[in-house]
Amino acid sequence: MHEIKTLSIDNVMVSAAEGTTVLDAAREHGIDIPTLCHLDGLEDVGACRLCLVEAEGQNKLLPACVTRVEEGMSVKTHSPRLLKYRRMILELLFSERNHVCSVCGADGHCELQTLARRAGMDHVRFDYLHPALTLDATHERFVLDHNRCILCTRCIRICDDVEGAHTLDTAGRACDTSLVTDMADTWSDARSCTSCGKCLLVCPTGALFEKGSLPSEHHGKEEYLKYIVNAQRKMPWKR
Amino acid sequence: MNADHNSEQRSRHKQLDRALTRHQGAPDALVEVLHTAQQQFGYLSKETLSYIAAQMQLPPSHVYGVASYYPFFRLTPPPEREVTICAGTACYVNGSSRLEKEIRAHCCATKDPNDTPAADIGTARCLGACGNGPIVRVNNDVLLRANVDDVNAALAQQEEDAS
Amino acid sequence: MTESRREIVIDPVTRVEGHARISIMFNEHGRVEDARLHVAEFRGFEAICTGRLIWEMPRITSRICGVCPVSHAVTSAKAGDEILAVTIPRTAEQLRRILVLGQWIQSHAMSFFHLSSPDLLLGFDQPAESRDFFTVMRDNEEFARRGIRLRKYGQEVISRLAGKRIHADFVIPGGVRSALSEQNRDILLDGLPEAHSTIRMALDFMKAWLESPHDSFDIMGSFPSLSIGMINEHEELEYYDGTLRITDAAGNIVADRIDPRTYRDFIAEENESWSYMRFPYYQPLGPTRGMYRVGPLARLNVCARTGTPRADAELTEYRQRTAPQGTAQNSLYYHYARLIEILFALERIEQLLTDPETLRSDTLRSRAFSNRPQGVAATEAPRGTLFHNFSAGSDGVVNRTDLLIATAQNNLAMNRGIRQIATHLLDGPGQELPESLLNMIEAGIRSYDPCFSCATHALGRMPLRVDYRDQNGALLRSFARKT
Amino acid sequence: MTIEELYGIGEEFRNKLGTFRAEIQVCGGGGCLAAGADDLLKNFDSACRQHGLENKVRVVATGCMGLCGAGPLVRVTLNDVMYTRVTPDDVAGIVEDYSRKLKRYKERLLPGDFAFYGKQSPVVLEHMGHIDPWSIEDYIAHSGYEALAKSVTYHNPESVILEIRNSGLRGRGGGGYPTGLKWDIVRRGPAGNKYIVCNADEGDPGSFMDRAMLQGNPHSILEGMAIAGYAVGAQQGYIYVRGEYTRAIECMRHAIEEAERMRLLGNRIFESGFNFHVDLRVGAGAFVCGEETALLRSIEGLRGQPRPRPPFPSQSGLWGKPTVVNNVETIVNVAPIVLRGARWFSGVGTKGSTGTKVIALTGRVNNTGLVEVPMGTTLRTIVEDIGGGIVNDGICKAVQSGGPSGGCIPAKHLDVSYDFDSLSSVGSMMGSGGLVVMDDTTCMVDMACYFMDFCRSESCGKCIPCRVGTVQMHRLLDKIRRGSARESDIETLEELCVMIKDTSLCGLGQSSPNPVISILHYFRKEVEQHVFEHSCPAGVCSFEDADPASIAPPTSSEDISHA
Repeated sequence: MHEIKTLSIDNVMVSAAEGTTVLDAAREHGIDIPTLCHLDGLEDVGACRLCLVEAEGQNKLLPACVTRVEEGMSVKTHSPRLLKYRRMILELLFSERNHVCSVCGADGHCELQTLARRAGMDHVRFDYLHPALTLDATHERFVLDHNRCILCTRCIRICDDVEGAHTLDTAGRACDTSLVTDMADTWSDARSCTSCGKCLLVCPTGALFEKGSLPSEHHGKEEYLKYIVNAQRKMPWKR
Repeated sequence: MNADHNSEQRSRHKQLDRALTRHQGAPDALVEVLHTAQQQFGYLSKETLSYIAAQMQLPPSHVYGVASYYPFFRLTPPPEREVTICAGTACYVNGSSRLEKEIRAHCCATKDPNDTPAADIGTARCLGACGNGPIVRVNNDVLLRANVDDVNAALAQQEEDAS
Repeated sequence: MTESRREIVIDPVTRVEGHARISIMFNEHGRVEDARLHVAEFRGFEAICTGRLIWEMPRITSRICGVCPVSHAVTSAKAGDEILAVTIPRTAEQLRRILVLGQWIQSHAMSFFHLSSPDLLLGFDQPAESRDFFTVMRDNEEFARRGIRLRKYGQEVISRLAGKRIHADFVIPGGVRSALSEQNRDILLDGLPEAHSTIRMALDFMKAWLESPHDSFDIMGSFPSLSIGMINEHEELEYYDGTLRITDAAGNIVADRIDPRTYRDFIAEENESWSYMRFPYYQPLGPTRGMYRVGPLARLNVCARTGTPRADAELTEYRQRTAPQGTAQNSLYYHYARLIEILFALERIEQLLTDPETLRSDTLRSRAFSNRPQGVAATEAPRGTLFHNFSAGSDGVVNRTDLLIATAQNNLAMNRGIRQIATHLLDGPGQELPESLLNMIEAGIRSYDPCFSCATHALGRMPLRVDYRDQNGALLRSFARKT
Repeated sequence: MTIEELYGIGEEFRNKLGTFRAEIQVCGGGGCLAAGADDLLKNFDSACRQHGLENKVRVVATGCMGLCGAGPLVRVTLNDVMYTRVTPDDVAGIVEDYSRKLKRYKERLLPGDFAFYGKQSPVVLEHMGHIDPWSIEDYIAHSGYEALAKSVTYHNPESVILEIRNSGLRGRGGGGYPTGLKWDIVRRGPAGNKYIVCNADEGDPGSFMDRAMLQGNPHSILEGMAIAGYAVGAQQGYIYVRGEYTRAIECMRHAIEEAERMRLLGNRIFESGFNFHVDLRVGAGAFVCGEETALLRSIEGLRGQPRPRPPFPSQSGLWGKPTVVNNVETIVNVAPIVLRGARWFSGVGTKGSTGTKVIALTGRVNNTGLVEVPMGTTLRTIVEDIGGGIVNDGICKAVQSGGPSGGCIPAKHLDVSYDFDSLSSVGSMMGSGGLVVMDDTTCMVDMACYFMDFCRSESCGKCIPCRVGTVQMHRLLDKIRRGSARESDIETLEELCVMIKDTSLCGLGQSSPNPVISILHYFRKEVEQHVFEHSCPAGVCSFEDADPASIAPPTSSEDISHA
């Protein structure tokens, strides 16, 4: 049996089973910590750094998505410093590629946009980097728009872990990191792709969407992920 | 000539296959296999990478992702002649960036602007001879405390040796 | 210092998207040689569209303008229909039509009431400080209030259909994204009577204004040009899908039943280094004789009738008042024509809203992928014929974009109008710059309701800068009019 | 192999060496090789044969002798003299000299009291530059593998770890984590496979000590790894070497084969129950693979990207097993500690930083090369005595320690002692031991820009602060360098520094702003001169995009009196 740990999050005493992440414990108690790379059902990578929290007695900020609860822990999730950092991280994301909400088809249904709005990000103080990126619409049904990709790798993880195809991966590195389908050829050439469309369901922005529509037309389906994962892993009907 | 070329290719493939067999069933050997392939072919073409992916039963995107992650791996054929300026800290402090500009301006430029330049000019992180900067590598020759004239002389010398 | 060539530059310091500047060039005799409207508007949209999907075009091109986004969106969607090679469901077409008409109402109402009524009500000579819509509101409260409400009705049409007043993702290649509810239909029908009474009031005002004498009326852009506009198969005023007709100043048909898709065959363009805007002209007649106007004035010139009863009655009266022979050729008549078009729009909207087909929700969109390499479409935007031309690959990615916008098509005529005003007022050596010149030039441009008007004239006052330069281009003196 | 046999091999080799009258040692370090040491070796060989000395003089290529800037270096053991910048023309003179004991050849002779060597106290580099790295016997003849033999034969793992803990040895790769503690965690980890990983992915530009050790004394690394393996209960070790170090890889491969042949690696080492194997893994040029979690992923054949810690590799490392990751220098320190004892080791250096440190001394000093000093030596001693002062009698402006993760220490702090804590107290760090000396020809803004350029292109791309933040920092610095920056850009730069430091995923991202932070702290005036005056005291920056308006407040050139 898992031991129960008691800790405080934003001065609220909460309890959670051993092994629970700080993020889950917080969300269970209605405390919202912003995330981009995290998605229930997928393995966490701790890469987006939005869920960083302060823990008393620790110099380093901890990513809530991979930090396990500990007895007596005292966590702050919304200190002025954290709010400032989150805003800057969002600004950096907006500066990195061509996220122009006004012409983006995901406008209004984009997690990045929502987080920025919530963080009060009314402008970006950094230079926009304007990389010349392409849009791959060669797949019969799906579109991959590198301009809107924030490299959260959710699609890669669902493709690998849930669908088991591993069509998607990251290539290159540093600011030149990009999504690839198979051998970096066009998506239509990616023979490993099963056209299952799960990657579209988990994309937080307008980077992956269905052809013939706008990204905003198939938003809000990520909760299906939980059912798929549950069905695949636990097979509740096979008792 | 053609037959030679083919047999050479075959022997290279054999080397690659040997490396693949040696690491049979060990997905962690990917970086090692890529090293072998690059040694044999000079670079990692998509065909080579696809072959490795198929043989190691790894997803193509994973193989490409790993190969493209490491700067040491070339995904395009290496240039015939290469001038590499060390951009390590020690060389930088000793003026490697100025030297790079000079080399770009005064070396390897052919008289006819339509001709391809005589060599590809690039920089490397650290050539590991930091006591003697700035360092320039002209193909396989390493020049210490290099200047533009040294580079031109080395290029000319190599041209002569080749012909 | 000898009296030399000088150049006066009127430079409204404005927001970048609507930055226009006027310069008047004098020759060495101090006579007006030329007048130019410099539009420093960034024309990057063709580059922005390229590389994007055809389904995104309505959303992207609607960003070209905050006043007429619907026209761009609908035109792009139509071009998209061409690339998908689909015929869109009838309901979708009707909804798109209503949307375009709503756009006409709100844009025309704003042009007339908000922007131009100060000129008409208060006169071109009124000091700029008080020649604005706020003065109109103070002195003619009812007139202003009803004008605002008419514009709001136009916006209401758009938002009841699309869910948002501007930049809504409603039209998409293949059709539209949502149906019109019965409830919203009723709300729109309920607003019609008041809109009709407002337009009646405005028409009465316009006619009264025309009947009173105006000194400078004949020099405010009164010159012959061609007219280009869209008509339907019954030669009626058309705005969404029709053929083009070109008439000359005398009313003769120069060309007729032209498929808008062939616009590049008869419209040529000149690029001038001093403006971002292009200078289109009717190619068979060359750049001088081929100058043409588009928009309300031109549309009423080319059609035989509007096709709706009340607007047709007004059109008949309009023709008697403006040009008993030939066609209307004074730019100030744009204002009058605009009012008739609002009336037409109100009548057409009523017809469309009462058609049960409009309310259907089952078939709104024809779904297809890219089936044709090119799609060209035209609609009548409030300011004139708007052409969108996309080429796309089989993946639906746009690889070539060509947009021909109404304001650009009126460019030659606008320059001609400014020259006319300047020549009239400034000819003669050593002329200083009278305030009324600035006012008249503003009004002259404004009759075309060019796209940048919203940015430059929103408060009816143009922050102006005038540079005097010698023949070498060196600055001699500078006038500034503060906001 | 037993411990007696080991002694026998050493004895035999020493006897063989005794038959030579002298040894001519040619430095085979990276710098000297590049300067033509290979050719020299051949020349010496043939010159000796010419004089019939082939059985009297042993000509040998050794590892790095340290004074890299003056290479090629040649040492003659007869009178223990050293020649610098030796050319093929000198060979005849040197050989002739010694064939007749004339001692006349004074050309290029290094004075015996040369401060460069006088102020050093080599432990790690003790035998390097003296022994033949390609000969395992030579290593054994210099007490090689004795520490391993003693550990396996006489000590239990706990006492080996205790010895390392008591020595106070801290990780030499940059982190400074107590080595004994790390080993202890791994030893206490769940039973089963455990691993020893030697981090030889030397990526700091300006550092070359790992390379020198790999190709100068490879067996010292294998021995240290084997002792570590014995201590923590690991049977497998990996050496992760930079792919660019071709000769080091060859040398290391050869050393592993030799050690296996002599059963110093493999099963039942020294007839005990201890088995230990070492494999070489060749890196492929990613700087971030110096970060331990990234390095482990790379060994696993993946993209070498770091992952959040905890869990630490000592808890969950290679394939999820407890893993020791130690830097080359740390590992090479192990055998001397076992042989001479923790007390000896902790007697060297300072209280918090025991032992010695190998430094790659480069930049604008007269003597550049590889240096080993006791911890606590002042920077001034290193720069002025060992380094021989600034070139062209110039003035030291700053020293940069710790590579792209370290900081720039201004000349006024030259009296600070070189140890873990003192360096961080002045805003820098030891890192792997790179020390770049700068004079007034170095522009600090340009330097900051250089380091950010490095960091942005070496970012792995996984976390956003590092991936994009470093790019934006580089842009801001480049703007300052080009003269298009505003005052607010300095503020933004400072905010970015703090943010990247606090939020990046791995140590590399977290430390990437360090050079900039230190430059903004110590050289703020110079930065401001760039921004406000468009002047660069070092004369490096060209202000290509300088906008005069950004200096003075904009004034209207127009008369608007008619307003």
